[in-house]
Amino acid sequence: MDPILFAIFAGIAVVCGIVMVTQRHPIASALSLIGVMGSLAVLYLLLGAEFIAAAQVIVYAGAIMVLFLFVIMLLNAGAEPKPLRSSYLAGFLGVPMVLALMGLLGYLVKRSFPLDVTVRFGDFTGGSAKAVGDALFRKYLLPFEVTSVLVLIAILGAVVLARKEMD
Amino acid sequence: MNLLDLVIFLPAVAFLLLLLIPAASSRQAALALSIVIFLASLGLIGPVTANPAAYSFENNIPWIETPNIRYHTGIDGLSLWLIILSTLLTPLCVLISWNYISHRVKEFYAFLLLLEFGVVGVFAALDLFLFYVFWEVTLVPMYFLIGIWGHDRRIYATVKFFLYTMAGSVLMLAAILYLYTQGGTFDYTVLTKLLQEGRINLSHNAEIYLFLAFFIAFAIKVPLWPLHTWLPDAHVEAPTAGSVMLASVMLKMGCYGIVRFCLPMFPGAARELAPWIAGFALVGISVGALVAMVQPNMKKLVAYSSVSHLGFVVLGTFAFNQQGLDGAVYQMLNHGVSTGALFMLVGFLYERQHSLEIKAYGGVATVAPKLAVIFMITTLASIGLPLLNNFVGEFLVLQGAAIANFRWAVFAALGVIFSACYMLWMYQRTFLGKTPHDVEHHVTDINTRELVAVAPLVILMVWMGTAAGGFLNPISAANAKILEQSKARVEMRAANAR
Amino acid sequence: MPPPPPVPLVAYLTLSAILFVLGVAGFLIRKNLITMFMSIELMLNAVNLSFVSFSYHLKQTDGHLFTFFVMVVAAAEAAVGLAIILTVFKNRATLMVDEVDSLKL
Amino acid sequence: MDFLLLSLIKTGLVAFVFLTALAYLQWIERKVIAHVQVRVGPNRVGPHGLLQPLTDTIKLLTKEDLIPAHVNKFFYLLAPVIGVAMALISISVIPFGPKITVPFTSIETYLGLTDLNIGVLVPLACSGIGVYAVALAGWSSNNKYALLGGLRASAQMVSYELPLAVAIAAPLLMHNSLSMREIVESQNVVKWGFLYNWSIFSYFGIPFVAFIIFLICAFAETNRIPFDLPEAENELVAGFHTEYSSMKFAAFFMAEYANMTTICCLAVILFLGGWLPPTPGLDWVPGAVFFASGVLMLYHGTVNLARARDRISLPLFGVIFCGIGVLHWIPVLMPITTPLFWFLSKTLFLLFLYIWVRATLPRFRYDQLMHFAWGWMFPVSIGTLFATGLLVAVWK
Amino acid sequence: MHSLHSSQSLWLIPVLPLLGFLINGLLGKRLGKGAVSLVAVGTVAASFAWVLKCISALMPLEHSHIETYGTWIASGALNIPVELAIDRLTAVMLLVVTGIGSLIHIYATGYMSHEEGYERFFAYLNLFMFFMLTLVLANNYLLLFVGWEGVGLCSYLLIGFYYLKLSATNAGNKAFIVNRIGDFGFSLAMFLIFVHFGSLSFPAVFEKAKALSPESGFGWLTAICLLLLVGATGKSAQVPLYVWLPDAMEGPTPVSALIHAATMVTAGVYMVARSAALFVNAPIAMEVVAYVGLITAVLAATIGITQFDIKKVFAYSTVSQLGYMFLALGCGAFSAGIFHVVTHAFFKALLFLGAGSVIHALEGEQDIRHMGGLRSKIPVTFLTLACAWVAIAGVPPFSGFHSKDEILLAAHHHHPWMYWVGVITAGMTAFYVSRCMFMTFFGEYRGHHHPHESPWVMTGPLAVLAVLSLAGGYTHIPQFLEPVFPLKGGEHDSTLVAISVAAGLAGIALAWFLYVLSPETPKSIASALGGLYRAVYNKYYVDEVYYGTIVHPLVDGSKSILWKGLDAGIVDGAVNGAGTLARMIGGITRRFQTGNIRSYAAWVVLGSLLVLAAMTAMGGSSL
Repeated sequence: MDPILFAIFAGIAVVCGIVMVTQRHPIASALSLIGVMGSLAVLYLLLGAEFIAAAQVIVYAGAIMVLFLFVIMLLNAGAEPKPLRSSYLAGFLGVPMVLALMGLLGYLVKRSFPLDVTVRFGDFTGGSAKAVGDALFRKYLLPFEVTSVLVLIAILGAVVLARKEMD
Repeated sequence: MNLLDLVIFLPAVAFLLLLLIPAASSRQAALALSIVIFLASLGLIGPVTANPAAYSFENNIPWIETPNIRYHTGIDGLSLWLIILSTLLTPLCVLISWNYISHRVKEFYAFLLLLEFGVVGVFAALDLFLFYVFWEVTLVPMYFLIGIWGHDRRIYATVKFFLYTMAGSVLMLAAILYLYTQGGTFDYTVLTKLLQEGRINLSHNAEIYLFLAFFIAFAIKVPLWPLHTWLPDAHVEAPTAGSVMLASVMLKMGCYGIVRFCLPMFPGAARELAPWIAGFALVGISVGALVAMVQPNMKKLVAYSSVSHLGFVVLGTFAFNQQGLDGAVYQMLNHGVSTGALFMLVGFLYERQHSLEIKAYGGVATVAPKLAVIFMITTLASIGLPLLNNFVGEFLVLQGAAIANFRWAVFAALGVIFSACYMLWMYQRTFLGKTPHDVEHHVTDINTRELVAVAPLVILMVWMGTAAGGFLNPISAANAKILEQSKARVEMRAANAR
Repeated sequence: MPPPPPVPLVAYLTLSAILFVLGVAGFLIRKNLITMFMSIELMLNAVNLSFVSFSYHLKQTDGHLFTFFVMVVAAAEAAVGLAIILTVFKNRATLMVDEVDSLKL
Repeated sequence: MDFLLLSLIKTGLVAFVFLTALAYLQWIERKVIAHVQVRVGPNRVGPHGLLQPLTDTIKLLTKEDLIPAHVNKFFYLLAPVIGVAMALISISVIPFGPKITVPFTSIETYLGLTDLNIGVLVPLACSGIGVYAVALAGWSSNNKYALLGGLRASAQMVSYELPLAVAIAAPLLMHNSLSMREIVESQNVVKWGFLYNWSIFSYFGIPFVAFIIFLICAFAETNRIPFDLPEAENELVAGFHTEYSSMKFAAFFMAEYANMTTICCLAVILFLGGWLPPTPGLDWVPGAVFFASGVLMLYHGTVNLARARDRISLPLFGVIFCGIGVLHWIPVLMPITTPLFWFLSKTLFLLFLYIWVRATLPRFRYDQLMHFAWGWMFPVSIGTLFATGLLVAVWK
Repeated sequence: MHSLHSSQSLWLIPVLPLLGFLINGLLGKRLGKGAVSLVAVGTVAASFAWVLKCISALMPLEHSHIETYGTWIASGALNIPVELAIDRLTAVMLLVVTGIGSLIHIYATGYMSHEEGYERFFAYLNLFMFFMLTLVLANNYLLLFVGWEGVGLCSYLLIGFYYLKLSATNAGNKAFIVNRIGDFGFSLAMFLIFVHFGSLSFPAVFEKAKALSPESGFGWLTAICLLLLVGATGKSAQVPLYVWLPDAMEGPTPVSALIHAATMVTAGVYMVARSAALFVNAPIAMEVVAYVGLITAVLAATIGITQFDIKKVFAYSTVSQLGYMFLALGCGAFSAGIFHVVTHAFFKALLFLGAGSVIHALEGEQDIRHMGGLRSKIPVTFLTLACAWVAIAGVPPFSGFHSKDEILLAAHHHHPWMYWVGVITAGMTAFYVSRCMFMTFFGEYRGHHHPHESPWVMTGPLAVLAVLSLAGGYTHIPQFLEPVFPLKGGEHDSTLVAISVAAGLAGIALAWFLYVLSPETPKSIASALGGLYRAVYNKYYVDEVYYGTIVHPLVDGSKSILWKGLDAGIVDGAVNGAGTLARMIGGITRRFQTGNIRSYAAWVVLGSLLVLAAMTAMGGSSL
């Protein structure tokens, strides 16, 4: 089962990722990104990360991306216009750079792990809500609190910015 | 949590409180809070004077685990009066800004108290990193005090002030970090001990560089000639309270740093470079005084006089004897009191006539006799008249310098002559003579609030000039320890070299 | 039916790398502020996948925690970032990043 | 038995029952509202209009599938799919009863499709994704009413999801689990000798506040009156689904009712003790209820006939109900039927509440709606959470 | 030197006037003139009484009586106690200061009665008394320095008493600053004393100094003495620092009498005499003292001849007489110097007070060319002034004769040529005082005021001082001072005495001839001398030279070189230059900051690519 599920959802993720990057319309990009996130959630499940998978869907797909979508709709953002002239930077530097990055990362990953290190569903049960919660409120209590403050600040910041926007 | 922590953190609490309460009552609140802080700080005197050579109110708890940064505070005879001076001046600054500051009142007082927080912390910190933190904390409120409530060229002045100080303190930070890599701790007392016992073995050059890194940071703050050019600009542009705090307290941070850190930690380098530093100090004394003599602007004049006076402090410090060091520390306090008062008085004049040019005044004594008397006393204190505070400090510094190298005393004493010239000329041109019509029209005598603000300083001038012992003895004891430490280290190195 | 060979960890990591690079490419290619923002989210997701994979590999929960924090921070970032984008749009009536190249209006 | 096969059977069963129930929910709604408004309601197709849902379905299925020219076709089509998919997925984690042994076999299974140890999060996640359906529908329709409706709906759903989630957190804290089954099991404690420890009965009724919040948010979450601003007819025609017709419209419709049902199930599990009866010793009640209603129908169908055409249907139903009642008394079946009865009856009561409210309350204004979410629901839910947390910490 | 006597509360002597200062200074405005004068005169008189009481109680005062009141400054080895001491030298000075001080205070209540700032004046005057008494009573150099600086301050304040007048405030500043130059020397001397003796206390220092053998060359002891001399020249208006004293006459006349004639200016003499133990072992310094004294005496006398302002004449006379005292000190005749201090205090105070009376009578007129014939109009003033006249001219047997005689004898003993120069100076002194007297009181009245005699509060002190001037020579000060300064065995040569007396009489006679008999002659002589006369009349242009060579270069140099050039130009220029440099670099690197986020992103990617490549190449990052 695992390899099939992996193949399916990895495929979806990659395709959606490519679509996200190549589509001109932000709504299309957003939807593809949601696709990526959804398939990643499934992969998380395969990796034994149930809680993160749920959080991925709820937080990323359910909240953050809604926000994106909402803003896109609010601004009624249309498709990007086709560039009048193609950027030299993108052509001569960008593409090779991205390819090189991919190559390097792939190489590093390959070099770091042999192929016989495998993933088997159910081998790792440390991803339950209980385990994550334990770690979150014991080991990572301070980061958690700090993050909550950060979120509070972000909320305030967003409110302030939005208010400014109103008048 | 002891009284010292209270004195350190009350200003911070007061700062937050001031931000919370409505602007209309911030003056009263700032006054009340700062007076409370001052009264609390008076409680420090007893225990410290009982045992001035050791650290009282010591508090040593971990602050940050890795790297090993500790909240280590404590005061001895050296820092005691500086803290008291800081806490005393804050309420006075609140008073003198009562009408002077009319916009963003709340923020002004909040920054004033934040400044107090930083300054008290600087004088109390015994952990190098903590010290650095407080050192930088002071920078922020002063930046805003000058930048928001200053005069026309305030932006230029603040930027200059900020960059100068930052340049120095970054050097210091580098040195602190280097010491950490060597000693594994930021704790000043531990580091000093390690250095003394030779467990941190600095090479000759390393010691020189470390010393210079610290010293330049402090020298900028002092400021030692030729690193002083930020000072006149900052003073001229600052609001009165800013000038007072800057001159009376912040400059002392530099002097204090030299005595507290440079001497005990790097005595060899200090001794080696002493002739150079004394040379700069002497140039500062004379050049500061001579340049002050030709200033058309009162605040600039006082600022240059500060350069001159603080040259004495540095000179005394690098005389490496009891008299010189005692005089230097005493001179810090004196300068705080008398120059602070001078800035206040100049501020009073500015509030009336809205000019800092000496030309704009004349014959003020006729219309404002009380102001004239107080200004006279302050002037006399500033030029080192016996029975007023500066004399004791100057005398000890010069005596110390004479013991170290008689030529230093000769050149330094020349500065004393010049100080009489510029102060008396300013006084004459401002207060004496016939009263021009606009002065008569604008300038009124000092009012009760202003009198209350400046009276403590005048009283201190006489008190410190006549009953010097009470102030000097704790300082002397603390200095004796510092000298002994640095001497022991030098002797040990010499023995090692043999 | 013999069970298919298990999935190597490298596959997850490579997927993560691919997504990350796609995010980078998107950030470089796209001109729409919102899309660029989304590219960043994609990169974050790719990294999260790595975290979770490593967490699996090391049999420790910590990777999940990092992912969790990344999510929270991403949420905060989205809130502020989108508010900024709104303001930018309000002031310039465009979302094209090439036209938003000075801090002053 | 093979896990896969069992799952397939269960899924098929649930899907059939659920979809049918959805169709009849519509009928129930119309009927109830009609009676509230002293009307008769659908009664032409079949006895008491019982076949109305069937005809409606046929009509929608056979209607011409119209796609307006100005829409963004891909998203326009995608939206209802997302909506109905997400609505249906949620039901998969809802447990309807305890672990049972299938009669006459040795197969042990749970009543319910699956149980995840993050079960509670699944409906939340699905409702989160469900927002896209509304938003995309509104946007892709290229119609200002639709867009406004979509925006309103998504904003509203996002806003109310927050207090909803926080309200859910209260029972989670109490029962120390995210698995729905465990939550119900942990309520399976008899308190004071006569009362099952439903969440809303414990901790001085503070969870009851959470329950109320949950219910209100559920109304908003499903865009039901009084929070049905996104489809307010007098303002926005039909809101986000203005441009939808035939089966695509049916999909939205179905999604709405599926969501309602799921969320009611969730409420029952989290707050009302799931399949547990109120007090112990009520095992005879299910059968009695059905039998009594069967007898009542027989009485009305034979002795006290109200309308002529009920002559056949009422006795028929009376017999069936009596039969069901008897089924409930068969000891072998009792472990299955009794929990199911309690679960479904509670769910139905909540659904009735939905309909009741719809028939009674007027609509909010949109700013009131948002203000209500952020200004009232959110703080109150946070307060409830705090109070619960405090109590839990003190008690345990 | 333990005192055999119980505590005498010496501190009361200076503190009483300080009390007066505080009362008048703080409450003066509310007290009214009567109370102010009562407080001012009362405290000084009480102080005088206390001095008398102490001295009588301590007689014969063979040794110094020391009282300690705690520590002022303590720092390491340096310990400065607040210590007052009284010995015979101090006793003499105390009597002069408090006695004459009391008289002048009384006089001033009359003289100042119509002035603005009456209470201010007396507050200053009392403060002066405090500092002067501190100076005299001090038992260590630092405390002496306190008084030294303090009297300088009071002098400054009182010279600038008429602060609306620019010339007065200028004169005040000049006095203070010139004194500061002197103090510069004094303080350096103090530092050297501490360095070499390890103490600043008189007994300790002198004890050690006595143990030293006289320095043959220029050693540190000589340096100390010369530096002390610099201090003394400042305070006592000797060459080259005498220039402030004539200007100091801008102050009210009682001030000139008290501070700039009788007491403060003699502080230098007192200090040198006090430090005699040091000086005797530094022959070169002694020689310099003598030369300074002599040069000052002659120079000032010549200038005095040409002045027309009555107070200026007396001021130069003071300078000249102070020169005499220094001559005495330099010749080792310390007691003679002090003797002259005392007699000079009597007659010079009287001269000034008399001049004040004249000025008072003429409502502020000070130019003797506008006086004349006042003899009959203000007879009491004339008579008392005449007493001072004969005293200063050295007419036996009046006071000036005795002390001057001692000095000249000592000078003859030291270097005979000094005696002859001294005699000539004595003649000049007699001449210019006589000139002044004749022009003021004889001949016809040339002014247009209506002279009136002063009230009794002014004439009373004049009378007392007149008696003292006449009889003061018989106080036998040198003999009294014998425990402090052993008498020198110089034989009393009556020839030398006769010559000096003759010189004095000749001076008077010449003045009688020139200013009474033929008043036109002086002008012709003056025009005949031409440039020389103008030079003398303009005080040898010393002020101008000082301004030209020291003050102006210093001010201009400070302004153009130090301030605008060094400070604003080089130092600040360097700072601003650093700023400009940073700006320039920023201007270049700014070009990378296009504001286009995507280009930044590209740079970031490039950077991370490089980092990754480096990691790969170094073989790191295996997990």
